[in-house]
Amino acid sequence: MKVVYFAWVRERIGLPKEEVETSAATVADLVAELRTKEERYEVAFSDLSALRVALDQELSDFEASLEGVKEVAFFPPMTGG
Amino acid sequence: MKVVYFAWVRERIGLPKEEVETSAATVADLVAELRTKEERYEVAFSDLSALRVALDQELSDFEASLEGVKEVAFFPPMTGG
Amino acid sequence: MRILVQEAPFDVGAEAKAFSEGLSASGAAVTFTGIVRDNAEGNLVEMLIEHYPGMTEKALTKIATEATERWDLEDVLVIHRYGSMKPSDMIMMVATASRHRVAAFEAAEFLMDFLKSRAPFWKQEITKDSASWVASKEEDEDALKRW
Amino acid sequence: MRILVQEAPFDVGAEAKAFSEGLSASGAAVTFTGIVRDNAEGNLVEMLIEHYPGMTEKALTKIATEATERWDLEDVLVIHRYGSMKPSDMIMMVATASRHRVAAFEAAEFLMDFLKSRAPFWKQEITKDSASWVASKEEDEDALKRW
Repeated sequence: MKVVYFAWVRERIGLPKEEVETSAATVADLVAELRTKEERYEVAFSDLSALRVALDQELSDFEASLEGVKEVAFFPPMTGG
Repeated sequence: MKVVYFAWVRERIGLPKEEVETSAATVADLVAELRTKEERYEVAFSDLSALRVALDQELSDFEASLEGVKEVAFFPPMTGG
Repeated sequence: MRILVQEAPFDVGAEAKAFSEGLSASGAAVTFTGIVRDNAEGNLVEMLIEHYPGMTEKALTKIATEATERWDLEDVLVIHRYGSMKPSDMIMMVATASRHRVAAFEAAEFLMDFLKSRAPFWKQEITKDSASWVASKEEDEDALKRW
Repeated sequence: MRILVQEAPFDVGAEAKAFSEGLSASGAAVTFTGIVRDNAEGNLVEMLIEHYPGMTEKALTKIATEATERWDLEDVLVIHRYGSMKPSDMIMMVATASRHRVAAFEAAEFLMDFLKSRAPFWKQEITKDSASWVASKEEDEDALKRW
Protein backbone atom coordinates (compact mmCIF):
# COMPACT_ATOMS: atom_id res chain seq x y z
CA MET A 1 0.00 0.00 0.00
CA LYS A 2 1.24 3.47 -0.90
CA VAL A 3 1.28 5.90 2.02
CA VAL A 4 1.84 9.60 1.36
CA TYR A 5 2.46 12.51 3.72
CA PHE A 6 2.06 16.26 3.32
CA ALA A 7 3.09 19.48 5.10
CA TRP A 8 4.36 19.01 8.68
CA VAL A 9 3.37 15.32 8.68
CA ARG A 10 5.81 14.84 5.80
CA GLU A 11 8.46 16.86 7.65
CA ARG A 12 8.07 14.93 10.93
CA ILE A 13 8.17 11.55 9.26
CA GLY A 14 10.99 12.71 7.02
CA LEU A 15 9.71 11.40 3.69
CA PRO A 16 6.91 12.24 1.24
CA LYS A 17 5.78 8.68 0.54
CA GLU A 18 6.57 5.02 1.14
CA GLU A 19 5.33 1.54 0.35
CA VAL A 20 3.93 -0.13 3.48
CA GLU A 21 3.28 -3.87 3.86
CA THR A 22 0.20 -4.10 6.01
CA SER A 23 -2.88 -6.17 6.71
CA ALA A 24 -4.52 -3.37 8.72
CA ALA A 25 -8.30 -3.42 8.34
CA THR A 26 -8.92 0.26 9.04
CA VAL A 27 -7.03 3.56 8.90
CA ALA A 28 -6.84 3.52 12.71
CA ASP A 29 -5.21 0.05 12.58
CA LEU A 30 -2.67 1.32 10.04
CA VAL A 31 -1.87 4.33 12.24
CA ALA A 32 -1.37 2.00 15.24
CA GLU A 33 1.07 -0.09 13.18
CA LEU A 34 2.99 2.97 11.93
CA ARG A 35 3.30 4.41 15.46
CA THR A 36 5.20 1.31 16.59
CA LYS A 37 7.68 1.59 13.71
CA GLU A 38 9.85 4.47 14.89
CA GLU A 39 9.84 7.49 17.18
CA ARG A 40 9.24 9.92 14.27
CA TYR A 41 5.96 8.16 13.41
CA GLU A 42 4.93 8.25 17.06
CA VAL A 43 5.54 12.03 17.03
CA ALA A 44 3.71 12.61 13.72
CA PHE A 45 0.65 10.61 14.80
CA SER A 46 0.55 11.68 18.46
CA ASP A 47 -2.58 13.84 18.04
CA LEU A 48 -5.04 12.38 15.54
CA SER A 49 -7.43 15.33 15.98
CA ALA A 50 -4.77 17.45 14.22
CA LEU A 51 -4.64 15.05 11.27
CA ARG A 52 -6.77 14.37 8.22
CA VAL A 53 -6.76 11.29 6.02
CA ALA A 54 -7.59 10.64 2.36
CA LEU A 55 -8.14 7.21 0.81
CA ASP A 56 -7.40 6.99 -2.91
CA GLN A 57 -7.49 10.80 -3.01
CA GLU A 58 -10.90 11.17 -1.34
CA LEU A 59 -11.23 12.66 2.15
CA SER A 60 -12.10 9.95 4.66
CA ASP A 61 -11.75 9.25 8.39
CA PHE A 62 -9.80 7.06 10.79
CA GLU A 63 -12.61 4.52 11.17
CA ALA A 64 -12.74 3.81 7.42
CA SER A 65 -11.94 0.39 5.97
CA LEU A 66 -8.76 -0.04 3.92
CA GLU A 67 -10.26 -2.81 1.79
CA GLY A 68 -9.33 -2.24 -1.84
CA VAL A 69 -7.51 0.99 -1.03
CA LYS A 70 -4.29 1.62 -2.96
CA GLU A 71 -3.20 5.00 -1.57
CA VAL A 72 -3.52 6.43 1.94
CA ALA A 73 -2.59 10.06 2.61
CA PHE A 74 -2.03 11.75 5.98
CA PHE A 75 -1.85 15.52 6.36
CA PRO A 76 -2.83 18.43 8.62
CA PRO A 77 -6.09 20.36 8.15
CA MET A 78 -6.02 22.09 4.78
CA THR A 79 -5.29 25.80 4.42
CA GLY A 80 -6.04 26.69 0.80
CA GLY A 81 -7.71 29.74 -0.66
CA MET B 1 -38.12 76.07 -7.26
CA LYS B 2 -36.65 73.65 -9.80
CA VAL B 3 -38.70 70.47 -10.20
CA VAL B 4 -37.20 67.54 -12.13
CA TYR B 5 -38.74 64.29 -13.35
CA PHE B 6 -37.23 60.96 -14.37
CA ALA B 7 -38.23 57.76 -16.18
CA TRP B 8 -42.01 57.28 -16.60
CA VAL B 9 -42.77 60.29 -14.39
CA ARG B 10 -40.89 62.41 -16.94
CA GLU B 11 -42.75 60.71 -19.80
CA ARG B 12 -46.19 61.17 -18.24
CA ILE B 13 -45.63 64.81 -17.40
CA GLY B 14 -43.97 65.34 -20.75
CA LEU B 15 -40.95 67.31 -19.64
CA PRO B 16 -37.70 66.65 -17.76
CA LYS B 17 -37.75 69.77 -15.58
CA GLU B 18 -39.53 73.02 -14.93
CA GLU B 19 -39.47 76.08 -12.68
CA VAL B 20 -42.43 76.09 -10.30
CA GLU B 21 -43.65 79.08 -8.32
CA THR B 22 -44.89 77.70 -5.05
CA SER B 23 -45.27 78.45 -1.36
CA ALA B 24 -45.90 74.77 -0.52
CA ALA B 25 -44.58 73.91 2.94
CA THR B 26 -44.03 70.20 2.32
CA VAL B 27 -43.51 67.83 -0.60
CA ALA B 28 -47.08 66.59 -0.16
CA ASP B 29 -48.34 70.19 -0.46
CA LEU B 30 -46.32 70.64 -3.66
CA VAL B 31 -47.73 67.42 -5.11
CA ALA B 32 -51.27 68.59 -4.26
CA GLU B 33 -50.62 71.85 -6.13
CA LEU B 34 -49.12 70.11 -9.16
CA ARG B 35 -52.05 67.67 -9.39
CA THR B 36 -54.46 70.58 -9.88
CA LYS B 37 -52.39 72.03 -12.74
CA GLU B 38 -53.23 69.64 -15.55
CA GLU B 39 -54.50 66.15 -16.27
CA ARG B 40 -50.99 64.80 -17.03
CA TYR B 41 -49.83 65.77 -13.50
CA GLU B 42 -52.90 64.10 -12.02
CA VAL B 43 -51.95 60.92 -13.91
CA ALA B 44 -48.28 61.06 -12.95
CA PHE B 45 -49.01 61.60 -9.26
CA SER B 46 -52.07 59.33 -8.97
CA ASP B 47 -50.24 56.68 -6.90
CA LEU B 48 -47.69 58.15 -4.52
CA SER B 49 -46.65 54.71 -3.28
CA ALA B 50 -45.13 54.17 -6.76
CA LEU B 51 -43.09 57.39 -6.50
CA ARG B 52 -39.91 58.48 -4.77
CA VAL B 53 -38.75 62.01 -4.06
CA ALA B 54 -35.34 63.62 -3.66
CA LEU B 55 -34.70 67.07 -2.17
CA ASP B 56 -31.54 68.78 -3.38
CA GLN B 57 -30.37 65.38 -4.66
CA GLU B 58 -30.90 63.51 -1.37
CA LEU B 59 -33.61 60.87 -1.03
CA SER B 60 -36.44 62.17 1.13
CA ASP B 61 -40.16 61.58 1.65
CA PHE B 62 -43.50 63.24 1.01
CA GLU B 63 -43.83 64.59 4.56
CA ALA B 64 -40.54 66.51 4.34
CA SER B 65 -40.37 70.30 4.57
CA LEU B 66 -39.43 72.30 1.47
CA GLU B 67 -37.83 75.08 3.49
CA GLY B 68 -34.56 76.11 1.84
CA VAL B 69 -34.92 73.44 -0.85
CA LYS B 70 -33.82 74.46 -4.36
CA GLU B 71 -34.45 71.26 -6.34
CA VAL B 72 -37.20 68.68 -5.98
CA ALA B 73 -37.07 65.45 -8.02
CA PHE B 74 -39.85 62.92 -8.60
CA PHE B 75 -39.19 59.46 -10.01
CA PRO B 76 -40.19 55.79 -9.79
CA PRO B 77 -38.36 53.32 -7.53
CA MET B 78 -34.79 52.99 -8.75
CA THR B 79 -33.62 50.01 -10.79
CA GLY B 80 -29.84 50.27 -10.98
CA GLY B 81 -27.20 47.58 -10.77
CA MET C 1 -12.23 54.80 -3.25
CA ARG C 2 -13.09 55.35 -6.89
CA ILE C 3 -16.60 56.16 -8.19
CA LEU C 4 -17.18 56.38 -11.94
CA VAL C 5 -20.50 57.26 -13.62
CA GLN C 6 -20.03 57.17 -17.36
CA GLU C 7 -21.71 56.55 -20.68
CA ALA C 8 -18.66 54.85 -22.20
CA PRO C 9 -18.01 51.12 -21.92
CA PHE C 10 -15.38 50.03 -19.40
CA ASP C 11 -12.90 47.15 -19.56
CA VAL C 12 -13.78 44.76 -16.74
CA GLY C 13 -10.46 42.93 -17.10
CA ALA C 14 -8.33 46.06 -16.93
CA GLU C 15 -10.35 47.38 -13.99
CA ALA C 16 -10.13 44.10 -12.05
CA LYS C 17 -6.39 43.88 -12.70
CA ALA C 18 -5.69 47.50 -11.71
CA PHE C 19 -7.82 47.13 -8.60
CA SER C 20 -6.12 43.96 -7.33
CA GLU C 21 -2.62 45.10 -8.25
CA GLY C 22 -3.14 48.38 -6.40
CA LEU C 23 -3.60 46.59 -3.06
CA SER C 24 -0.89 46.26 -0.42
CA ALA C 25 -2.60 44.96 2.74
CA SER C 26 -5.50 42.86 1.45
CA GLY C 27 -5.78 39.10 1.22
CA ALA C 28 -9.16 39.17 -0.52
CA ALA C 29 -10.64 41.05 -3.48
CA VAL C 30 -14.22 40.58 -4.69
CA THR C 31 -15.71 41.93 -7.90
CA PHE C 32 -19.29 41.97 -9.09
CA THR C 33 -20.12 42.67 -12.73
CA GLY C 34 -23.66 43.43 -13.91
CA ILE C 35 -24.37 42.37 -17.49
CA VAL C 36 -27.30 43.20 -19.80
CA ARG C 37 -29.37 40.02 -19.95
CA ASP C 38 -31.89 39.28 -22.67
CA ASN C 39 -35.53 39.57 -21.55
CA ALA C 40 -37.86 36.62 -20.97
CA GLU C 41 -39.14 36.79 -24.57
CA GLY C 42 -35.59 36.75 -25.95
CA ASN C 43 -36.17 39.83 -28.11
CA LEU C 44 -34.31 42.59 -26.25
CA VAL C 45 -32.79 45.02 -28.74
CA GLU C 46 -31.44 47.64 -26.36
CA MET C 47 -31.27 48.53 -22.69
CA LEU C 48 -31.49 52.25 -21.97
CA ILE C 49 -30.35 53.50 -18.59
CA GLU C 50 -31.46 56.93 -17.41
CA HIS C 51 -29.86 58.54 -14.37
CA TYR C 52 -29.94 61.73 -12.30
CA PRO C 53 -26.68 63.56 -13.01
CA GLY C 54 -25.23 64.97 -9.82
CA MET C 55 -27.36 62.93 -7.46
CA THR C 56 -25.99 59.67 -8.91
CA GLU C 57 -22.40 60.44 -7.93
CA LYS C 58 -23.52 61.64 -4.49
CA ALA C 59 -25.62 58.54 -3.85
CA LEU C 60 -22.86 56.14 -4.96
CA THR C 61 -20.26 57.97 -2.87
CA LYS C 62 -22.55 57.80 0.15
CA ILE C 63 -23.14 54.07 -0.27
CA ALA C 64 -19.43 53.34 -0.79
CA THR C 65 -18.47 55.51 2.19
CA GLU C 66 -20.93 53.66 4.38
CA ALA C 67 -19.36 50.36 3.26
CA THR C 68 -15.90 51.56 4.29
CA GLU C 69 -17.31 52.55 7.70
CA ARG C 70 -18.92 49.17 8.27
CA TRP C 71 -16.10 46.96 7.02
CA ASP C 72 -12.32 47.21 7.14
CA LEU C 73 -11.76 47.80 3.43
CA GLU C 74 -8.50 48.76 1.78
CA ASP C 75 -10.27 49.95 -1.36
CA VAL C 76 -13.67 50.23 -3.05
CA LEU C 77 -14.47 50.70 -6.74
CA VAL C 78 -17.89 51.47 -8.25
CA ILE C 79 -18.42 51.92 -12.00
CA HIS C 80 -21.93 52.40 -13.39
CA ARG C 81 -22.83 53.21 -16.97
CA TYR C 82 -25.85 55.06 -18.33
CA GLY C 83 -27.21 55.42 -21.85
CA SER C 84 -27.66 52.74 -24.50
CA MET C 85 -26.48 49.16 -24.07
CA LYS C 86 -26.90 45.87 -25.93
CA PRO C 87 -27.38 42.35 -24.53
CA SER C 88 -24.09 41.02 -23.05
CA ASP C 89 -22.73 44.55 -22.49
CA MET C 90 -21.35 45.28 -19.03
CA ILE C 91 -23.60 47.70 -17.14
CA MET C 92 -21.62 48.19 -13.96
CA MET C 93 -19.11 46.71 -11.59
CA VAL C 94 -18.11 47.02 -7.97
CA ALA C 95 -14.91 45.80 -6.33
CA THR C 96 -13.96 45.53 -2.68
CA ALA C 97 -10.74 44.52 -0.94
CA SER C 98 -10.10 43.56 2.65
CA ARG C 99 -7.74 41.50 4.80
CA HIS C 100 -10.31 38.71 5.03
CA ARG C 101 -12.74 37.19 2.58
CA VAL C 102 -15.91 37.60 4.65
CA ALA C 103 -15.55 41.40 4.81
CA ALA C 104 -14.84 41.65 1.08
CA PHE C 105 -17.88 39.51 0.18
CA GLU C 106 -20.24 41.24 2.61
CA ALA C 107 -19.19 44.73 1.52
CA ALA C 108 -19.68 43.85 -2.16
CA GLU C 109 -23.17 42.47 -1.46
CA PHE C 110 -24.01 45.55 0.62
CA LEU C 111 -22.90 47.84 -2.23
CA MET C 112 -24.99 45.90 -4.73
CA ASP C 113 -28.09 45.82 -2.54
CA PHE C 114 -28.02 49.58 -1.96
CA LEU C 115 -26.97 50.43 -5.50
CA LYS C 116 -30.01 48.50 -6.82
CA SER C 117 -32.60 50.52 -4.90
CA ARG C 118 -30.89 53.68 -3.65
CA ALA C 119 -28.88 55.00 -6.59
CA PRO C 120 -30.91 57.00 -9.13
CA PHE C 121 -30.80 54.75 -12.19
CA TRP C 122 -33.80 53.59 -14.20
CA LYS C 123 -33.65 50.81 -16.77
CA GLN C 124 -35.80 50.70 -19.88
CA GLU C 125 -36.02 47.62 -22.10
CA ILE C 126 -36.41 48.28 -25.82
CA THR C 127 -37.67 45.59 -28.18
CA LYS C 128 -38.58 45.91 -31.86
CA ASP C 129 -42.05 47.15 -30.98
CA SER C 130 -42.05 48.23 -27.35
CA ALA C 131 -40.23 50.25 -24.71
CA SER C 132 -40.93 49.36 -21.08
CA TRP C 133 -39.51 50.59 -17.81
CA VAL C 134 -38.11 47.78 -15.67
CA ALA C 135 -40.21 47.49 -12.50
CA SER C 136 -38.44 47.50 -9.15
CA LYS C 137 -38.61 44.19 -7.30
CA GLU C 138 -39.95 43.79 -3.81
CA GLU C 139 -37.10 41.37 -3.11
CA ASP C 140 -34.60 44.14 -3.88
CA GLU C 141 -36.21 46.42 -1.30
CA ASP C 142 -36.35 43.51 1.15
CA ALA C 143 -32.63 42.84 0.57
CA LEU C 144 -31.79 46.12 2.31
CA LYS C 145 -33.27 44.93 5.59
CA ARG C 146 -30.46 42.53 6.35
CA TRP C 147 -27.90 45.33 6.68
CA MET D 1 -16.59 24.81 -15.83
CA ARG D 2 -12.85 25.37 -15.79
CA ILE D 3 -10.49 24.14 -13.04
CA LEU D 4 -6.81 25.08 -13.18
CA VAL D 5 -4.14 23.97 -10.69
CA GLN D 6 -0.84 25.48 -11.67
CA GLU D 7 2.50 26.74 -10.43
CA ALA D 8 2.62 29.63 -12.91
CA PRO D 9 1.14 33.06 -12.15
CA PHE D 10 -2.18 33.89 -13.80
CA ASP D 11 -3.51 37.20 -15.10
CA VAL D 12 -6.55 38.10 -13.00
CA GLY D 13 -7.62 40.79 -15.49
CA ALA D 14 -7.45 38.50 -18.53
CA GLU D 15 -9.27 35.74 -16.64
CA ALA D 16 -12.03 38.07 -15.39
CA LYS D 17 -12.49 39.51 -18.87
CA ALA D 18 -12.57 36.13 -20.64
CA PHE D 19 -14.99 34.78 -18.03
CA SER D 20 -17.47 37.64 -18.29
CA GLU D 21 -17.24 37.91 -22.08
CA GLY D 22 -17.91 34.19 -22.44
CA LEU D 23 -21.36 34.51 -20.86
CA SER D 24 -24.60 34.64 -22.82
CA ALA D 25 -27.43 34.21 -20.29
CA SER D 26 -26.06 35.74 -17.08
CA GLY D 27 -26.82 39.10 -15.53
CA ALA D 28 -24.30 38.71 -12.72
CA ALA D 29 -20.67 37.65 -12.48
CA VAL D 30 -18.73 37.50 -9.22
CA THR D 31 -14.99 36.99 -8.82
CA PHE D 32 -12.93 36.38 -5.72
CA THR D 33 -9.16 36.78 -5.77
CA GLY D 34 -6.90 35.54 -2.96
CA ILE D 35 -3.71 37.56 -2.50
CA VAL D 36 -0.57 36.80 -0.47
CA ARG D 37 -0.76 39.12 2.53
CA ASP D 38 2.21 40.04 4.69
CA ASN D 39 2.23 38.36 8.15
CA ALA D 40 1.48 40.17 11.42
CA GLU D 41 5.17 40.92 11.98
CA GLY D 42 5.50 42.43 8.50
CA ASN D 43 8.49 40.26 7.59
CA LEU D 44 7.08 37.67 5.21
CA VAL D 45 9.65 36.80 2.54
CA GLU D 46 7.84 34.00 0.76
CA MET D 47 4.66 31.94 0.87
CA LEU D 48 5.10 28.30 -0.12
CA ILE D 49 2.02 26.32 -1.06
CA GLU D 50 2.19 22.53 -1.06
CA HIS D 51 -0.59 20.47 -2.62
CA TYR D 52 -1.58 16.87 -3.33
CA PRO D 53 -1.29 16.40 -7.11
CA GLY D 54 -4.21 14.39 -8.42
CA MET D 55 -6.41 14.83 -5.38
CA THR D 56 -6.34 18.63 -5.72
CA GLU D 57 -7.98 18.58 -9.16
CA LYS D 58 -10.54 15.99 -7.99
CA ALA D 59 -11.43 17.96 -4.87
CA LEU D 60 -11.82 21.27 -6.75
CA THR D 61 -13.92 19.62 -9.45
CA LYS D 62 -16.15 18.08 -6.80
CA ILE D 63 -16.65 21.41 -5.01
CA ALA D 64 -17.35 23.27 -8.27
CA THR D 65 -19.75 20.55 -9.44
CA GLU D 66 -21.65 20.75 -6.16
CA ALA D 67 -21.95 24.53 -6.63
CA THR D 68 -23.48 24.04 -10.09
CA GLU D 69 -25.97 21.58 -8.60
CA ARG D 70 -27.03 23.95 -5.81
CA TRP D 71 -27.25 27.16 -7.84
CA ASP D 72 -28.29 27.94 -11.39
CA LEU D 73 -24.85 28.87 -12.72
CA GLU D 74 -23.93 29.50 -16.32
CA ASP D 75 -20.21 29.05 -15.61
CA VAL D 76 -17.68 28.46 -12.84
CA LEU D 77 -13.93 29.10 -12.86
CA VAL D 78 -11.41 27.98 -10.22
CA ILE D 79 -7.69 28.74 -10.47
CA HIS D 80 -5.32 27.82 -7.63
CA ARG D 81 -1.55 28.09 -7.65
CA TYR D 82 1.00 26.08 -5.72
CA GLY D 83 4.73 26.63 -5.17
CA SER D 84 6.54 29.82 -4.23
CA MET D 85 4.81 33.21 -3.99
CA LYS D 86 5.73 36.67 -2.72
CA PRO D 87 3.57 39.19 -0.84
CA SER D 88 0.97 40.78 -3.18
CA ASP D 89 1.08 37.82 -5.59
CA MET D 90 -2.28 36.34 -6.56
CA ILE D 91 -2.75 32.86 -5.03
CA MET D 92 -6.07 31.88 -6.51
CA MET D 93 -9.35 33.07 -7.96
CA VAL D 94 -12.87 31.82 -8.39
CA ALA D 95 -15.56 33.21 -10.67
CA THR D 96 -19.27 32.44 -10.86
CA ALA D 97 -22.01 33.62 -13.21
CA SER D 98 -25.75 33.40 -12.88
CA ARG D 99 -28.93 35.13 -13.99
CA HIS D 100 -29.25 36.84 -10.62
CA ARG D 101 -26.76 38.37 -8.22
CA VAL D 102 -27.72 36.40 -5.11
CA ALA D 103 -26.91 33.05 -6.75
CA ALA D 104 -23.58 34.33 -8.10
CA PHE D 105 -22.55 35.71 -4.69
CA GLU D 106 -23.67 32.66 -2.73
CA ALA D 107 -21.97 30.21 -5.09
CA ALA D 108 -18.69 32.16 -4.92
CA GLU D 109 -18.80 32.16 -1.11
CA PHE D 110 -19.62 28.45 -1.08
CA LEU D 111 -16.66 27.71 -3.37
CA MET D 112 -14.33 29.74 -1.15
CA ASP D 113 -15.54 28.18 2.09
CA PHE D 114 -15.04 24.64 0.79
CA LEU D 115 -11.83 25.41 -1.04
CA LYS D 116 -10.34 26.74 2.24
CA SER D 117 -10.87 23.55 4.23
CA ARG D 118 -11.58 20.77 1.74
CA ALA D 119 -9.02 21.19 -1.05
CA PRO D 120 -5.58 19.71 -0.27
CA PHE D 121 -3.41 22.83 -0.08
CA TRP D 122 -1.08 23.73 2.79
CA LYS D 123 0.47 27.16 3.22
CA GLN D 124 3.87 27.77 4.75
CA GLU D 125 5.13 31.25 5.68
CA ILE D 126 8.83 31.84 5.21
CA THR D 127 10.58 34.74 6.94
CA LYS D 128 14.32 35.50 7.08
CA ASP D 129 14.78 33.10 9.99
CA SER D 130 11.72 30.86 10.18
CA ALA D 131 9.37 28.63 8.22
CA SER D 132 5.97 27.96 9.77
CA TRP D 133 2.91 26.11 8.54
CA VAL D 134 -0.22 28.25 8.57
CA ALA D 135 -2.69 26.82 11.11
CA SER D 136 -6.22 26.11 10.01
CA LYS D 137 -8.81 28.36 11.64
CA GLU D 138 -11.79 27.13 13.57
CA GLU D 139 -13.88 29.84 11.88
CA ASP D 140 -13.05 28.33 8.47
CA GLU D 141 -14.36 24.94 9.58
CA ASP D 142 -17.41 26.65 11.12
CA ALA D 143 -18.05 28.48 7.83
CA LEU D 144 -18.96 25.16 6.18
CA LYS D 145 -21.92 24.67 8.48
CA ARG D 146 -24.04 27.33 6.85
CA TRP D 147 -24.24 25.41 3.57
